[in-house]
Amino acid sequence: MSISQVLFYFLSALALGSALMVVISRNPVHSVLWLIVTFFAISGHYIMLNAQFIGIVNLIVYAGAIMVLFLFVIMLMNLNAETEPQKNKWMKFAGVVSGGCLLLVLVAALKDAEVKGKATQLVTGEIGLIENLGKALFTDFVVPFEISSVLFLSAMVGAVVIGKREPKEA
Amino acid sequence: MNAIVLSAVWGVVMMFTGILSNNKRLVSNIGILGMTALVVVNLLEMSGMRFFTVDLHNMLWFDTFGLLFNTIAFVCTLVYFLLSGRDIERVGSHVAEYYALTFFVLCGVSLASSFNTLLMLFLAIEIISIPLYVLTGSNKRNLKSNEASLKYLLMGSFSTGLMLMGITFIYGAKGSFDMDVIRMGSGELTPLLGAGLLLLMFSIAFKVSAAPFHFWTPDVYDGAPTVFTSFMATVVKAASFIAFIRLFDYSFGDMHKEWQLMIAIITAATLFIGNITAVFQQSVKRMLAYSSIAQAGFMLFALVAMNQTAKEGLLFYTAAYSLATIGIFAILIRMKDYTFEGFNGLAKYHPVLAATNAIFLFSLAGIPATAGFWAKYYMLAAAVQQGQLLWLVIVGLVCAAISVYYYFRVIQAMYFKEGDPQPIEASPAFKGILIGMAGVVVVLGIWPEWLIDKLYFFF
Amino acid sequence: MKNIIDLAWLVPLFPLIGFLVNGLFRRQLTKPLTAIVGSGAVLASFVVSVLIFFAVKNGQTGTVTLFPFINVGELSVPFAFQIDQLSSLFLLIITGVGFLIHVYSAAYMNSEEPPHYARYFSYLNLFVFAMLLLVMGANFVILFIGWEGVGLCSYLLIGYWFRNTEYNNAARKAFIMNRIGDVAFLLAIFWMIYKLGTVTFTTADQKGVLDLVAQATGQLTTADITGITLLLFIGATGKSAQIPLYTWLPDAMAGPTPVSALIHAATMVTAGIYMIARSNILYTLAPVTQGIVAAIGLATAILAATIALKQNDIKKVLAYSTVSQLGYMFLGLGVGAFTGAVFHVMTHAFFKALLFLGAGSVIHAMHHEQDIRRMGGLKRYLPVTHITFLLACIAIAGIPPFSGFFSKDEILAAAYARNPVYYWLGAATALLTAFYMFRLYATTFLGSFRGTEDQRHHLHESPALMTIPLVLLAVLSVAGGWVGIPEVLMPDAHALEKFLAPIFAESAARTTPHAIDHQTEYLLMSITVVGAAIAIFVAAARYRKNPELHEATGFGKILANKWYVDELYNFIIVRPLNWLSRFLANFIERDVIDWLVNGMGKAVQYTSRQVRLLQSGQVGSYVLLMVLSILILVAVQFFVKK
Amino acid sequence: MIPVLLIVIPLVSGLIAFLLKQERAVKAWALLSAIATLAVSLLGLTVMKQESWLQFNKPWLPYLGSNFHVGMDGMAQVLCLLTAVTFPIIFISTWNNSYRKAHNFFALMLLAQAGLMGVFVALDALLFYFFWELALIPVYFLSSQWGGERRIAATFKFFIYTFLGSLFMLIGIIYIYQLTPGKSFDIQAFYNVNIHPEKQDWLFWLMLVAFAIKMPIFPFHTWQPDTYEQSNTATTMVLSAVMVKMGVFGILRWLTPVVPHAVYVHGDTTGTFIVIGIVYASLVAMQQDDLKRLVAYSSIAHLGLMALAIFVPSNTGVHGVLIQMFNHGINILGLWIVVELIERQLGTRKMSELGGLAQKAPSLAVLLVVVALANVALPLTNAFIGEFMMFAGIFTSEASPRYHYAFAAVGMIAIILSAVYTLNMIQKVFYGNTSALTANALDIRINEKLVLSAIVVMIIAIGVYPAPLLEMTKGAVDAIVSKMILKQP
Amino acid sequence: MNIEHYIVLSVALFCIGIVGVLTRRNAIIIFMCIELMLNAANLLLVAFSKMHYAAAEAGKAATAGIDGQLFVFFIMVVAAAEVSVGLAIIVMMYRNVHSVDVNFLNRLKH
Repeated sequence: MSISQVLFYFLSALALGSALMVVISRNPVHSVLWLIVTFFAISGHYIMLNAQFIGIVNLIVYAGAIMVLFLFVIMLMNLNAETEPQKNKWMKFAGVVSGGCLLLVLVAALKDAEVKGKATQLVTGEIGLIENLGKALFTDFVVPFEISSVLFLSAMVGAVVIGKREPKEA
Repeated sequence: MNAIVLSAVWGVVMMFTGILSNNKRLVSNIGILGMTALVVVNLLEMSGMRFFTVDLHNMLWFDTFGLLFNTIAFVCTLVYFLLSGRDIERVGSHVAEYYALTFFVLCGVSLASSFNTLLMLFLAIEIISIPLYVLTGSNKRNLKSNEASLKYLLMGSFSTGLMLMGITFIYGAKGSFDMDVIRMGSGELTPLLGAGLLLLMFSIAFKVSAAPFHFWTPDVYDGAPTVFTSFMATVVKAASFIAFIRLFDYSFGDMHKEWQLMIAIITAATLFIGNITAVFQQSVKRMLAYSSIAQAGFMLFALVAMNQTAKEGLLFYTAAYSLATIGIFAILIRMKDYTFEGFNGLAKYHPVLAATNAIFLFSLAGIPATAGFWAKYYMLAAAVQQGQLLWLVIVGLVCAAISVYYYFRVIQAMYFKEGDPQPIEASPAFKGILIGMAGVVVVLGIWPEWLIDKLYFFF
Repeated sequence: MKNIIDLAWLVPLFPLIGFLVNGLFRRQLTKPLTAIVGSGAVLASFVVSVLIFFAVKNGQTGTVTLFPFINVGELSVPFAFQIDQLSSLFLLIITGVGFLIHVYSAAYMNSEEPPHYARYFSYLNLFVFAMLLLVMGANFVILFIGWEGVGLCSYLLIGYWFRNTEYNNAARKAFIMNRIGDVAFLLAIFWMIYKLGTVTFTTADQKGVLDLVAQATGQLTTADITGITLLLFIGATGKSAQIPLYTWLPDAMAGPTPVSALIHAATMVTAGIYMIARSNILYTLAPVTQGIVAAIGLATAILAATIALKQNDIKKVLAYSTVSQLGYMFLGLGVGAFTGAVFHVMTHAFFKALLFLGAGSVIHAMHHEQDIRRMGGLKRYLPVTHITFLLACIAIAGIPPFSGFFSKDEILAAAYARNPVYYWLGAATALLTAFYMFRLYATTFLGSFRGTEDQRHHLHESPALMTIPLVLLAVLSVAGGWVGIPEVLMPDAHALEKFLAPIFAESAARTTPHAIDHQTEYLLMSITVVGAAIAIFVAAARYRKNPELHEATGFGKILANKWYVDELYNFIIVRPLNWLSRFLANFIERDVIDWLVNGMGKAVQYTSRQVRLLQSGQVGSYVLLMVLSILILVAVQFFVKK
Repeated sequence: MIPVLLIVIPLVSGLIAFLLKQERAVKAWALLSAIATLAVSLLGLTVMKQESWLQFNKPWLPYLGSNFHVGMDGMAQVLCLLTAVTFPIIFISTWNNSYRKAHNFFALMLLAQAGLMGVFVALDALLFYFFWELALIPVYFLSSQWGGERRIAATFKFFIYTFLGSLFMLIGIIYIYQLTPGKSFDIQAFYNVNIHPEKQDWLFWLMLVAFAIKMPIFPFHTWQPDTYEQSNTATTMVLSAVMVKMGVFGILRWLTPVVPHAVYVHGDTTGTFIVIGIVYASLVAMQQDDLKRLVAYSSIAHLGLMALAIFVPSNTGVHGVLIQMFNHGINILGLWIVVELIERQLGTRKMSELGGLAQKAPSLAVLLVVVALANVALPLTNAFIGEFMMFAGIFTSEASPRYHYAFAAVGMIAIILSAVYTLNMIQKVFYGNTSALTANALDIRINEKLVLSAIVVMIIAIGVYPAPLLEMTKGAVDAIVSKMILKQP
Repeated sequence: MNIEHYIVLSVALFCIGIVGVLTRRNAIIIFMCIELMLNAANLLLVAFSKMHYAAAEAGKAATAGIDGQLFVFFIMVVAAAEVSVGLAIIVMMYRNVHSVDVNFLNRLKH
């Protein structure tokens, strides 16, 4: 077993474990923290795949910005374990079982995937580098890039509309 | 391209209008102006006049089908603005932002009708969805609105997750997001491709509110401010359908046989759930939500059949359905009581509203001499033409008959029951537009080719 | 005057005009005018009929086609009249007797209000019209038109006093029972159309039904002929009141008495005999049917005669007597004595009309009292009525040289020739006939008056308008039989047989005559005559002194209750049918079919109520359902579909 | 041009009628329009009976292969005449009725007439379907808005029922359209497409449902008594006199010639059902107390007979059907007028509450009796001709060599039963003694007398001299029959 | 590493996300679980991107697979936008009802 394999399994286990903890943790703050751990593990995978840019962006945007945002909101609301009423046991059970079944079904369906046996290039490969990506982004992908600005704009407007307090009389 | 750019730009214009002016009417009028401009530039593009020549890298591809749909969507929205502009002003204090968001949605709509890569599809769907989450929740003090917004957000994001996973699988199988590439060499549905296709199908089924992914629809349509429900249920849903058929026709059309059964099951379920559940509703608004699911069921016939008739029909269906629904909502918005009883005796006090409403309902029910008949005709014809799955056609028929039940309940209430007079604000212009729409519905009901011809011979 | 036959359409036209005039202007016309129009129309017909008769006697026969009636690809039915010996004879009877009865009615119905009086006459004229169509029709369809038409008039006239529910019921019963027969008749017509493509009796090019049958071209098998004749016969049992469809006739006495005389004695009820006589060749070729006809006729004759023994309503007695005599006629038809049957129709028309009119006169005098137990001794008060009634009774009893003797004798002789059992039963019936007729006569006219004082006070002979027809009919009843004096009594004197010979020629050619020697015939005659005479004396003697005033008991009760046939029919047909109808209307219709249809709607509603619960309002369950659906759909796609 | 006028006159005048607010004006207008239509219809029968006048074909939806193709053959002539005759009769006979929102009422009536005319003259399947549905809508409004207490529910049942049926037909039409060589909805294309026998099978059932519901054929009939009972009488007249004929017409025009093989193969099965239905409806009719329901069930039996004559076909039988459609329309109109008169005057339709009307309303009684006799198909009334021919046709049909006797014989039970319930009705309503309700009844008014007399005259005239009617339909019958399979090949 | 490892890993993460959505009632947690689902997709996309790159490198297209990684970038963009709107909505709801329990609001049903 090569080092990359070891790393792979370690990161995978970490990702899965912490993802599970996200779901299991009663305290929302813990969930957020576990999610951040998951993101770190995933970023590890990215790095291992030599997708450095994505790995870094993942850390900065997700773990750094989005999760912090979540954390802020949770703190703002002062949520803790007790504030979340527990779901009906049967619902939980059903949720877990159906999620598990879905996993089984998908894995069973994909076990003979047409790409089976193809290797992913680890560690090497240039495409994940910021230079290549940047070039592509501003040449071939400039249209979606511009379009995504509309998305941002609308999200911004939306957040303002929702977030701003209504005047009294409304 | 004209439309995409202009709608995005006009969204920004609307934002600034909001900053610069507090006059709601002015905002509305600018919105209407923008909408008119949008229609015009889109028509210009149809006639070959493109303002922007950008290297799109094959990410967008404009054809008559998409452009004609855009025209339909924009015209519907224009009518919607004209009819319900007043009511948008009443939702909250951010009128300009509502208009801006609507324009952004329209940008997404035009993307949805012209994407040529899964990336653009994804963006289009998101550009449509995100403003809608906001619009749904725009009545901030109203708990129903809040609830609807939250539900929509959570389930919408969930379906985004599904879609992304689906896109990923397809990417894994094909190595590209480009629809032309995906299309090449297809024939057999391999596991990865199959899983991706299914997940994509489910997520778009969610967007078009097809059962069993429809659960958000009744609650969201019910909870959202009625004006926005009108928009969501018509233009937006139609756009999702266009995206649906565009994707599945261009990319997966060759392996239609492989997934036909899936879509048939979904269609049957949608028809069943939509129609059956609508029967019991007490609120017309909620009934219309279920009716929109039911209508989606009929539109799904286009995907089941997947032939030229189906595509033409879908286009026609979107027009017929949107016009009628916008009309009904425009009237509904101004009513106090959304229950069926609220419509009692409407014909006596507001004959014009009742008559136009009746025509719209006829159209939804698919009565001949209204556009709705041809819509259903095309769908059924496409399915029959396709030759298989006649059981589905029969299910469709039975459901169409059931749909008459709940649509005609409104008519019964309006015409055959006694009710108290209620003040409904209806200016002559409002009535005039309604009559005009009803006229269009009838004209389309008698000469459907007038619209469908445009697909082939524009100018 | 060259060819009166071409003017044959005048015959039905006059009554039709009379009907229209009286019917449309019933409020404007005065009673005398109404009576003149009504009677005059029939008189005019009679005149034309007489002319036609003589033309026919001179050998002029033929068909008159008025216009195409039903003329489509495969079927051509012209509206045409056939004038030949048979129809011309019937024309005479119908218009002649009809005219007398119209005249009689003018007085008899005088107490009615003008509009109703006019209604009465218009119905009567309509009846004559329909009856004329029946006998003049040149094909089975026109015959059928008349056939149903007379049924309709019978219905209208029985229910003439429409305020009385009983009468209405009687009318309805008559119509419906007739209809049952009519349906069989129609089926026979269709059968002919099916096999022969025509319903015309005879045509110039020998393509009519009767021609084709006579030519035996092979289009009709024996089974076909038997089937057709049986169906026709069922039709005849309805119209001519034979078993099993006879029960309407006694009830039909609810109508005004002249109506009973005209329709339910003289003319309409003999339509069946006419029809079978008309299609005699068919019957000759269907021996099985003939046997059935004879048997049914005989059975009806006996059954009705026994019932008549114990009836106390003057008209009911006559009604059963009519049924019985009709049975005789069918016996005649069944044994191949077609002439005899027609002959009996004729004589029966005379004396039975007379009997009814006489009874009418009595009823008139008794102020609508019909129960003979409350009469008696009317001889003194109603001399003309009495004499004519007596003559008629003798005639029907079959005492020579009254008309009834000759016709009855001819039938009985033929019956003996075919099968002596027929004869003995027939003779017994004749005996019964004599008995109950004289029971009636004696109870009514002899003895002492048993009615109320009030009735006695008002007793008076009927007006001349009523008695003149009585007298004329009496003359006919006495002398009418002389046209058919049998060979044994006076050689070559059977004018009627010669006259009708062309009609029955084909049948005659196909039957080997069962000639019975003169001695036997004398013996048979004397047996019946002596028997009848004894019966007359016994009856007259017995009932002059001791009329039956009490309810019958024992076997008599069964007879008085008409063998309980009505009850039987009620039990096996009417009640089950009603039950079935109620079951269908109340259960199948409402609780099965409509329940199913409404159930669909309800099921949709119910499903709706259940399915909407899926929409629980909770995101969690929505997502769960979505995931489950994904699970199922993916599983189907990947693992089930293949 | 004639068929176009027949559609356009009522259509346009109907739309105008919406705008007339005065009741008298709108009544007069409607009557005027109806009479104009009748005049045009008569013109088409007499002066302008050349093909060029009776045919009209202009592109409508060229891309779909559908034309605005209307034309009249004998069958269409008869039914258009019936439609054209019906409406003036309705308007005159109900002249004294006053309606809430009369302008709407008469406008809808005229629109219904336009739709019905369209159904009968359409020679293009899509156009046919279009009118088929369009005729339904005004009638839906008419009977929902003006009628008995349960009218809304009853009409709704009727509407959904027939709507479902016609959707099935639509599928059938579309399917056949797919099979036509040039993708055309034209009737000739439909006639010329040779459909594989197996496909004919289910196409037959699919399309039959629509017609069966409309006629209605047992067991699809339960909407009818309810609807007739609950609708206002004018609408009931439209429904029963003309609208149910759409079913018969549809079968003759669009079913038998298109899927002859299936019609032949399933003739016995269908025939059995129909024959059961005939007897069934007659038996049920015997139990009805409500006049409208009685007439409704009687109508089911009569229509069933027409259907039987089609499914156990022969030239004579089909010819009978064609003229019987007209006759039945006339007769039932007469019955309805009487029912309407009784109901309006006495406020009830229950036979058990009536009686003795003949004393009070002799003219009415006489006229009703004639109409009722036509209802039982007495000779010399129009119905006799039709029923005689139909039964003769059924009996002689070689399409059902085994059962034709039985079909005719069992079917004829209905003739007896019809006498039972019809006479029962006459007796209960008109004879006997007056009841509390009828004691003060009045006789009919002049306008009612006029229309009833007109009906009676028609009944008798056709009954005595049917030749013109037979002649008129001859060509159509031959055309229809030539496309059917009449005997085992 | 062979691609199927990544597939299994991603699918597992995806399903964990789904289970989270199914079992939790806190809107924020649910939202986070959805983010987890998105990240599963991202991971797989990158893996595929590298797989395609590896497969294509033997050939000529040196940029094969780059679109996969760019897609991930766009997903992040969208996710960020979605989160901003989403959290705004959740906060709005919290302001109104002082709860983030998704089951708390269920006026809209049936």
